[in-house]
Amino acid sequence: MSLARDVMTIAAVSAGAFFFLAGTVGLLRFPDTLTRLHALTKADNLGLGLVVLGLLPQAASLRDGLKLVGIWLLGLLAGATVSQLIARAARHGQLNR
Amino acid sequence: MSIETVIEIVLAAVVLTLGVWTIVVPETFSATVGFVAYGLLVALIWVRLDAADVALTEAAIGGGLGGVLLLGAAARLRDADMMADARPGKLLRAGAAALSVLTAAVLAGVVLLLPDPAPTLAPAAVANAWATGLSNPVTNVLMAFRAMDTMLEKVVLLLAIIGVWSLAPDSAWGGRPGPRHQADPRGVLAFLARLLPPVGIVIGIYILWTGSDHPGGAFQGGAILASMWLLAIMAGLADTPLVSHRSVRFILVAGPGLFLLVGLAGLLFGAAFLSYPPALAKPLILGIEIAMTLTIAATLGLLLAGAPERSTEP
Amino acid sequence: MRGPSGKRDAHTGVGVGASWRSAASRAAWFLCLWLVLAGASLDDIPAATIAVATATWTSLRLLEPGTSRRSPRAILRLALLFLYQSIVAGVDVARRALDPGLPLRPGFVAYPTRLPRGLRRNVFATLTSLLPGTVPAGEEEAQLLYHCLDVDQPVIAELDQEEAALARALYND
Amino acid sequence: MTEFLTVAVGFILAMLALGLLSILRGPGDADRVMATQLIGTGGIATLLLLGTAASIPAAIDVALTLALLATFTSIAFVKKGLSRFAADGTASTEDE
Repeated sequence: MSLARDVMTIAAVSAGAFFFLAGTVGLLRFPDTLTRLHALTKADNLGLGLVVLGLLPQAASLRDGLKLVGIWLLGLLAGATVSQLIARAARHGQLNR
Repeated sequence: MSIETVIEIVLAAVVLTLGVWTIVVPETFSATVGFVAYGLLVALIWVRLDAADVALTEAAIGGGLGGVLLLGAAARLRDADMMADARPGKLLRAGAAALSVLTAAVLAGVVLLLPDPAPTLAPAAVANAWATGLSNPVTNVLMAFRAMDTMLEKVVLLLAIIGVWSLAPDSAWGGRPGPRHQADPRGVLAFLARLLPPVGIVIGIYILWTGSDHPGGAFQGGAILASMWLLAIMAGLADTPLVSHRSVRFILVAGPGLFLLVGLAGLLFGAAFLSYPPALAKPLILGIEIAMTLTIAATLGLLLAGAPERSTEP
Repeated sequence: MRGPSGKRDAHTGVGVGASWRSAASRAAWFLCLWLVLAGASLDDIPAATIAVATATWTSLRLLEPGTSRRSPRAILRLALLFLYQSIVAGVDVARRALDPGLPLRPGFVAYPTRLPRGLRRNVFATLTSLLPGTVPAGEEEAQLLYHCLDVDQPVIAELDQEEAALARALYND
Repeated sequence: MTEFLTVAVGFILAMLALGLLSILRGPGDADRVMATQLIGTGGIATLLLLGTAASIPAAIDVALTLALLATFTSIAFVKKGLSRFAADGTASTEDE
């Protein structure tokens, strides 16, 4: 049982790390502010979600697991609203001197 | 070299690079964002050093209020930058650099000269935890063993708010701090400000409550509550209160006031100023912490809102 | 996204009864949040009560109870749909970022939405910011402006589909 | 398992550092503000992994606080902080 849980952790956390890598590559390669915003919010949020998923089998209790999921939900809400706020600011360009 | 050491080196290198970048970059705004990012990374270092209480404070202050305060200051400075034409003279800059290098050198020297193992009172603090019935040693030190310092810190917060208010023009004295924020009530910001504060209130009270046995406490909880209040203010959903209002002033003095009263009671009925009777230690400390959380939340929020700007008459 | 997404009875009427019911359902959500954070302990009752009461009061002040009917099954379907979409979105960005050719055709797309300005449109914009290749970048009268990584994708059709799913789940009035 | 999680922490930290370098370069303020969002998600992931790897349960609470406050710097950016310049409605992009 413990082996199965460890395998799941390794698989999901590795996948999460891959999306953090992809997000960073996107930040380095994408041409302008708005496209970089896509790389940041989408890839990193998926990365965080997969890290949380990978840590769930290692959580000491159901409560700890739910707490992890809650943190991910807060992170998703933050990512979704921040991307809208920054996208507006970047589109207006007035803050983009 | 173990993996842990490698990670510590990577973390230290990132934080140092960011620190140097923050100093070197010429633009105020970039330096400010760099500094906020730096603060968040320092929270990671505190966790790595097993100082979760400090990490929580860094995250609560650096992530929320600190960023708002510094970016606001940077926005004001940028408007001032356009008017100011003179850079500071060569002599002044050389002097500042020399002083900074000297300070850094003295600090580095002191760190290198520390005795090994460093003198510590930590075992004593842990051994005496029975006296209060709280199992978080940091809370014990703050609220019992060094209670005088903590009480005076809260008085300092009170003095700070008096200082900020005294900058108000006579016409606005007793009025509302800061501008009335206007944001689209149907925009994204207002949307977030409707969803997040209730969740933040539960989390803030949890951080306060868990502080007696786990990392957390009045300051971190208060900072989270203040952030939520500011979010509603920035989204235009709430207004800052009249500073002349009796209940506002009551909340501002509630924390240090209750602390002082309990301290005086200790002097009258107990062994010394701020000595808690062992049977009542835990409820007394919790009571003070709750009053302090309210005071800290109100004080931090009002400090960020600034001096009263709008008079009592509309 | 905890508070207002409380499950509600399908036959909720408008008026006092509705606002009590909505207060109760929100309080239940905040209580769940507290239990997840602090665990269930008898010593915590005073703190939990204050936390839940304050949070519910604030939540009712900031966000008035809605009147539309909600269908739990459609909400579940919506949640799964967006979970799936956010995975696709992450994979999509990763593919474009790691492709040596950097296949991007960035640009703006205006989507005419039927949702009224305000909370409903906010919820829609926030959910669709998790979709592949789109970030809401502003709104004009009856249009939401999306920035897209690839304007050749059928963005409008997808958004239309999401809007229908959202309306079925939450705004079925 | 601990070793694997520690390696993952190191890897995500390295990605975080690279991302920071590229964003803080700019060119615009909007790019730079994204740095705090990057540290938000990356930092939360690091904290959660670190908390499990080194068994520091309080790391979860630190991550929770970071997640709750992750939006603040960006809000301060669009509102230009609490400065009076945002209040006249011309400077803030939220007022459309």
